[in-house]
Amino acid sequence: MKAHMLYFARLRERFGMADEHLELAGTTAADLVEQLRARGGIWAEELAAGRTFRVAVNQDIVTLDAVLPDNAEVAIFPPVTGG
Amino acid sequence: MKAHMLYFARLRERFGMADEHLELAGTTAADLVEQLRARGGIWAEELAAGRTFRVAVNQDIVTLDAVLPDNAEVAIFPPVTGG
Amino acid sequence: MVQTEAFDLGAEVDAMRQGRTDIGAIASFVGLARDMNEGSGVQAMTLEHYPGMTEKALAALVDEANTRWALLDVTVIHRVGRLLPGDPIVLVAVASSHRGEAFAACEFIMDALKTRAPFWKKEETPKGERWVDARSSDDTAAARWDK
Amino acid sequence: MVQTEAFDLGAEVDAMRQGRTDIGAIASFVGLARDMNEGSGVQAMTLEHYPGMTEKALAALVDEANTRWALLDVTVIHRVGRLLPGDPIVLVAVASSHRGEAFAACEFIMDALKTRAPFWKKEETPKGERWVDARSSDDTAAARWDK
Repeated sequence: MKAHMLYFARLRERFGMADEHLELAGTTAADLVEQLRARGGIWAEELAAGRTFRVAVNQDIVTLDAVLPDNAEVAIFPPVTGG
Repeated sequence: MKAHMLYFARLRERFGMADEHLELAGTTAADLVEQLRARGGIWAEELAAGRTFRVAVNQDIVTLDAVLPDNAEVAIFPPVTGG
Repeated sequence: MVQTEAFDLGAEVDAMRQGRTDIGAIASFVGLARDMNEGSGVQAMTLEHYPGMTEKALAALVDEANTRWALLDVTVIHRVGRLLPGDPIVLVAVASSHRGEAFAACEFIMDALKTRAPFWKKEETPKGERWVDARSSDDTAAARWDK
Repeated sequence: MVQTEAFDLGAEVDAMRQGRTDIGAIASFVGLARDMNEGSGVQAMTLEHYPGMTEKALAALVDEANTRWALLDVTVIHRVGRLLPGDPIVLVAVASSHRGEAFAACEFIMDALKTRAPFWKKEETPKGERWVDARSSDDTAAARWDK
């Protein structure tokens, strides 16, 4: 299972990348977040359990129990502040 | 006690006049309305107890118990329908 | 505030924000003459008002809005005279730091104007002329703001 | 719907009403960049968004508004890129037969946009750059519309 990751705003800056391609170890959004946290450093810090971030799969916001389809576009970003 | 009467919209058309000068027989807005009703005909009809109309004294809406100052500008008109 | 000529929403709102950087929100409303009312076609309408009291009533509405909310600017324009379907009748624009106050004040002014400002509409329909009756829905809308 | 260029409120509203006579009410909102936020001066801001999802999210908001209220037309424009204090950021305009629906839908779209559309603001202040934090007041405003 592959995913195309996108990062926006503060998270894009902290992670030092706007996107990357990942081979997924698990099946849900929670598994994916755990996989990124396991990188340690800024990833563990920004995606820690107490931090607020949003996950969108194929451009729809999902909860962490969402199952990821193959080749999903998965975005992780801070709460939105437009308007 | 004198009053300068103004009539607007449907009432102006029904009464056949936009304004007139009156010598008041009483002291309140209710007395004034009674004085006009006593003319009979269209006046009695349009100002009958069940009909809805507004009275403004010197350009402020008042209730019928309002005491009229001398030389007041007194307007009688239907409920407003602007905007 | 009361005029026979058309108004320009864009120009009015631009005038509000020109040269200032403290406005975060401008809520505005334009009321237009419709071709249909209470089931019959409207070919034109004529707006009558009470000169003098109109200005006083509109100024009182704006004062009350300024008391209830923190506003930076308010514009109210109401047309009178003969108007055709599609013509703009009334404009209310409210500037504030925050959107909640701008929206609330703009809607309050429109609701209060409908019941407190001395304007009357006469419609021309295929069956002849008729004065528009006040709507109980307007009283209900205005009463929402009573505390 | 998403653009870097400025928009023209007057032109957008005129385009809505042009050639039609069934619109009775147009409620509109313009959000502007302020020179002050959370107590410090803002010299400029940059708006980032998620291309693709933004358009999808805005279209979903408009669809939801059309389901909830009887609307005749809706326009939503959101700018991205670098903006200065006083610059317009977002425009929402809603046309309906009646004003209550136009106001409600316009405010709903703004409230929902603030929490559901993927835009992020970064401010330039005398102390450096900072990403704007989401406001709990925006969540509260958006939650008003939940049934």
